[in-house]
Amino acid sequence: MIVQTALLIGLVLFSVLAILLRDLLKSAISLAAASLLLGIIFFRMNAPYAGVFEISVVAGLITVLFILTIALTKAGDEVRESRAANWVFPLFFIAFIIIDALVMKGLLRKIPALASGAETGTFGDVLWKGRTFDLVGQIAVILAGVFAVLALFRKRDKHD
Amino acid sequence: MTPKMLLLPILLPAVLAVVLLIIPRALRLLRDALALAGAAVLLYYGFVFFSLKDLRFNVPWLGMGIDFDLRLYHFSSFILLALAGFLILITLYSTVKMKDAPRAREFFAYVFLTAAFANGAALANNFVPLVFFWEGLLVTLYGLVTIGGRPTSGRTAVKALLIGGFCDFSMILGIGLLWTVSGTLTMSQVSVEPTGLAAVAFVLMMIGAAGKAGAMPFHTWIPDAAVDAPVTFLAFLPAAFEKLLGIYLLARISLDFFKIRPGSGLSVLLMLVGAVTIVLAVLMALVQKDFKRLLSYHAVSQVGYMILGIGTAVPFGIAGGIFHMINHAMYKCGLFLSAGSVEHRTGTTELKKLGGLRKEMPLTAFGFTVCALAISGVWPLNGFVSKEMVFHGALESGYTVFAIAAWVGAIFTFASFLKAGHSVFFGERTREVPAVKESQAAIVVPILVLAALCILFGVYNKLPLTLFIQPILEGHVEAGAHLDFTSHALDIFNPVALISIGCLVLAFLLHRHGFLKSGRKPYLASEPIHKLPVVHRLYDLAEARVFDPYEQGVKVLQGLSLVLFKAVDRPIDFVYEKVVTVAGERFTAILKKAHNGHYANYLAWCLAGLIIVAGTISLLMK
Amino acid sequence: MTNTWYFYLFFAAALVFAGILGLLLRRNLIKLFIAIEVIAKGISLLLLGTGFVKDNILVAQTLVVTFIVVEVSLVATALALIINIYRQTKSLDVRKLARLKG
Amino acid sequence: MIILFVALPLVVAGILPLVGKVSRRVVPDLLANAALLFLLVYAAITGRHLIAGGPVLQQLSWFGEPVAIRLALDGFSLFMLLAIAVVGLAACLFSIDYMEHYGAKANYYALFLVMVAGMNGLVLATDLFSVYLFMEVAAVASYALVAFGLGQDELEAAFKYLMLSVVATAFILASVAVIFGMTGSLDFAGVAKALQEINAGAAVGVASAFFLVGFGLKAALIPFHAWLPDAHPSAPAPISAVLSGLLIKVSGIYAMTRIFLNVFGLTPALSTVLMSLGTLSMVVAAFLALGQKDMKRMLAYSSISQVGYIVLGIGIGTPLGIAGGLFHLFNHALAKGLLFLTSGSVQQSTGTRNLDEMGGLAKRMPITAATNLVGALSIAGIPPLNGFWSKLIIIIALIQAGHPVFALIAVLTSVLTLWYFLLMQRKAFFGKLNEKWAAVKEAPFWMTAATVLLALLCVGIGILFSSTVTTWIQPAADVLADGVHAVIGSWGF
Repeated sequence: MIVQTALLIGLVLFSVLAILLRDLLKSAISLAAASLLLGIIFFRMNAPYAGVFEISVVAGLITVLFILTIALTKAGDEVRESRAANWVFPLFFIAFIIIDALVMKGLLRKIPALASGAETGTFGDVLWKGRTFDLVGQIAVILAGVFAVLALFRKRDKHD
Repeated sequence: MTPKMLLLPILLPAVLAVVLLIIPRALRLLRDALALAGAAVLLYYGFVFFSLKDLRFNVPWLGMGIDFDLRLYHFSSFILLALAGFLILITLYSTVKMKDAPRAREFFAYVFLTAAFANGAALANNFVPLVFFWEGLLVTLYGLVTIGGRPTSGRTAVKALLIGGFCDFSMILGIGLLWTVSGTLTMSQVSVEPTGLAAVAFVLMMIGAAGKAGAMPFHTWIPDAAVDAPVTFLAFLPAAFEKLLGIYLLARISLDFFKIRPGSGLSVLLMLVGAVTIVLAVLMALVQKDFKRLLSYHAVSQVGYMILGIGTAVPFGIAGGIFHMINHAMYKCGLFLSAGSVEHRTGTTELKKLGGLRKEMPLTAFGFTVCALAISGVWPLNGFVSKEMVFHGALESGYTVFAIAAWVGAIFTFASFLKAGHSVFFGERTREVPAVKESQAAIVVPILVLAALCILFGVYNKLPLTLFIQPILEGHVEAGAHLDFTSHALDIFNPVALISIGCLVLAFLLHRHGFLKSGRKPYLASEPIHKLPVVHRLYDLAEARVFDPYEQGVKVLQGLSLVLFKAVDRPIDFVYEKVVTVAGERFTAILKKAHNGHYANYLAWCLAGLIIVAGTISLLMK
Repeated sequence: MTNTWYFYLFFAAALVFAGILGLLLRRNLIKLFIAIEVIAKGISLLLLGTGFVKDNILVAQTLVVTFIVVEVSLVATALALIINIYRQTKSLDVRKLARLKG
Repeated sequence: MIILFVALPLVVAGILPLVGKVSRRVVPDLLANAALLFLLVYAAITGRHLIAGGPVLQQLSWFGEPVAIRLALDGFSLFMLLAIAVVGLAACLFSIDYMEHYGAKANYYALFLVMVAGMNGLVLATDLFSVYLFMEVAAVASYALVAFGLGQDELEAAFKYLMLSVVATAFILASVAVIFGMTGSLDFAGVAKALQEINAGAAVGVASAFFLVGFGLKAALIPFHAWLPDAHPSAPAPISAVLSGLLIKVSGIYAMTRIFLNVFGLTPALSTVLMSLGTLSMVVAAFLALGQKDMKRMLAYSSISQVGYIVLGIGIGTPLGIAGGLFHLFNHALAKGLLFLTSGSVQQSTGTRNLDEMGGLAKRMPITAATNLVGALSIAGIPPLNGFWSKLIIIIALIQAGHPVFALIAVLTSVLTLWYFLLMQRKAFFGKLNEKWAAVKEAPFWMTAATVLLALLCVGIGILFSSTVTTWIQPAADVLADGVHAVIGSWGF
């Protein structure tokens, strides 16, 4: 439990860092670090597939995409971030953490929930026998993404 | 005769409208022949239906009590017959008058579509079909006004549509309330006491009906349309069809749906609307210098008599109001048509430019004279009879003040028609207009037919009163009550009639006085009346109210008269055109400024929305 | 067992809130999207944490995997948009993206 | 085979880019339109037989072995499928001519079909997570389609749309996770049953609030609407038509209605919040529309306003109110689709969307002007067009349910609606012909054909509205009016 808590705190810290850091590259890398931690958390929760996906796809592929974008847009001048963010962010964030903690403590045992029976079978069984429709959705969303990227990077031969 | 035949008065003109729209310009004769034949068939069936009197066609439509329900009974058959009669006259007239109009095809199509909707509205026995047909009339109204083709026609059409739309929506709201009160949508089953919510429903529905008939304050588009729309349209919709339908519905509202008692608050409200409409509109009419605009204000003013008559809630007054409705449709239609005839030959309707046309256009002049005398209430024409009945009714209701208002209206009505007739047909021939001929038969015949009807209905008033009016009121009065309206309708030797005749004499003297004072210029005859000590303020503001927006060179009134002016007629228009617009624009400008294009701003709205929604839900759940 | 649900809920809420604050305060387009990614992390933690404490880990796992696939699609589309915007305006400032208003 | 509604557009979308290499125009045109036409025929003809005996829950099998694709078809979803197919087909026909100058037609159609597949999938889905997933499918495709012109405005609009939308879906998914944690299941029937067993007022309240924000943003209810007036005008005209006509309704209103009415059950609190939000959107957006100079932006604000009507109608929760809301949804899909298409015709012919620059176009583009008038009058609620009936039903329902104030506001707003549409019609089509447009010609064949198709439907449904209501709307409304029991009871759990 302590390890899990430490990992979660690390996840939040790296995520906050990713938002707060000025340099884009550094914040992309700290986002990747956060993903890595999340992947480890998933492993520890007996969710190896989700962990693998999180580490390989999110920490890997998405970070690469971010870095690629940062490289492609590097020539532009730096965006002047507002200075207010530097103190507004921690202030509000800490305030929210406190509220969050109080609410969660207050909510304890207030929400009724049905006890669920333990699951049987493997990840594969659940995926194929339980949630096949999601696979159709996944195919569709991948198609959508591919076509979107193709459309956005097409040669604009006739328009404009 | 199967109940299905009731669909004929609706379907035939609707189909004919489409056919007329399709027939190309080159086949004009075929179009005219078809239109006349269609109107003739409708008239024939009008008589057939009138003799039948009792027919019901009912098919389930939407469930929940919303049926497609048509009912023919004495009142609706009377309206149906009248509509058909006017339709054929207007059609005949239009074959000549609208011959060269650029959008003649559309005009004919709209006319027949209007007839279809109007017949449907008269026959409907369920509120939902009624609203359907009623709203359809709005569309054709819009189309007909735009046919005028003048630069301002579009604007006037939108104005008519907005005002009409407002009235109709308030009627729908009223119907909704009435439905909740009575629990049924079938018109023949509704009968409630006008208290509480039902009173609100009554007022809302009254707005719808009176608005369709063109009562104040929903009239401002009619004088505008007099300038912007073809004169045939004026004779067709504001003079005939809309009056018939509006007053028909108003009569049904106050007779059938709600039990209005004499002397009750709602009755006084109706009488007040009627009296105000009579006096204010006739004042506007008196100072007009354009023939069509003058007539159009009378079209508003005369509605006042009908509403006043129905508002008295005594049988005699109601009968007078309904009788006035049919009389008014006849003579006002005739007047508009004769104005159109003059316009047709001389190309103008400005009183100043016209004069002495009686020699060149004797038939038109004759028709006009009869109709003008009828509208002024001269013995023994029909206007005299129905106005007498309204006077009697108003006196019987105990509110003498409304009778006095009606008499005041009668004075000025006659004065303004003396002025109009004197300016156009009598007096000296002006040089602005070259020599002209009498109009073609197709134009003159409808005018003469209407004039003849005016005489007929006046002299033999027993005929319409017993045939048309009496059956409507049967069953609405206590058993055994006096239902003979013919007894003293033509009797000039009773105090009421003597007062009326006194009014006419007064009007004549006023006209003569003004005529002489203005240097024998009849179109200026109404001017000296301004100087009358009692009403001259009112006249000043009336004059300014009319001329200010449309003609230049009128002095701006100041002080009190300005305030009064602002409290009368244009301000109502102002509310429609300016206050709503400006307030709306301000509000819109603020809202537009809020949409400044910044992402963080938009996201903040969403989050604020989340907090409010979550807060509201948790609050409401407790 | 249910107590730990709130434990995960707490961290997930913290992540989502951090992301939203970032969205409100940051101006660089890429930074904004990183904030979106932080929100996405919070959501996947919430999904899996819920499944874990409720003994529905396998279902939760499939949901998270699907969610990650969706995320990849979204990231690709969004970054393609950002690159296109940069090519047109030579800027990554979200405040300059305010031509459409009113 | 209900799965065809999702699978067919996906398969066609998948092969389109390959075909596009061979034939750049004709074959993609044919394939895409044929696919949509098939869906329309399938929905209109076969659909009714499928649900003749009540809602169907179809379990697919793969080589004889059952796989876990469960699709549910009932009155409500069939109704939505029909609406999607009709408006989708019209927009697709319109694209044949309109999308010529954008290039990359095959790619465009592929995105279009993926969006249709996403919407169909959402409509047929039986569990909360699938709703989210297919919402994202349609959304990702729509981001790219909004930006399809690749101009600066298009990109800006698409970016803001994406960023707001992602936040919305995050809230939806968070809510799904909480519900999952409470009930241990995700499908509608299971959740509905479990929620009835446990007493979880507060938590469901919070979940509803999250859903409301998420779906409200998708449906562009005020104050979650700010992306719509940017995104819808920027998209190519047929896409605007689909976005305004369908996407906001499917991923916003359909999902919201299904979950609130069939899964959570409409509590009085929710009903009040829905009606208030609907009224707010209706009024505020009508004023905003009044102040617009850009034709498409005016239409976009009008969409928000009309969505307000729909939500107001459904929020009443009475059978009549729901029927009115759904009928208005259908009518608005037709009419607003039509209006966006005609605005596309105008834009293509004149090159401008600014109403002040137009004028008198009716003389040059009579068919476009006439169809535009039909659409405008239909939405403004002029009889005998379809929009009149649905508004009338909503107003009657409001009065019946004892909300006369809401009814009054709805009536007044419809006057406002008429006002801005007449303003648009007058500025664009009536009046004197601006000399600039002396050489303008009527839009090409397929563009006019698509608008005429929708205009005829508007008129036809207006006249035959009673049969439309009884065959299509009433079954849909019945499902919703039955509330939670419809899902638990008849889907066989």
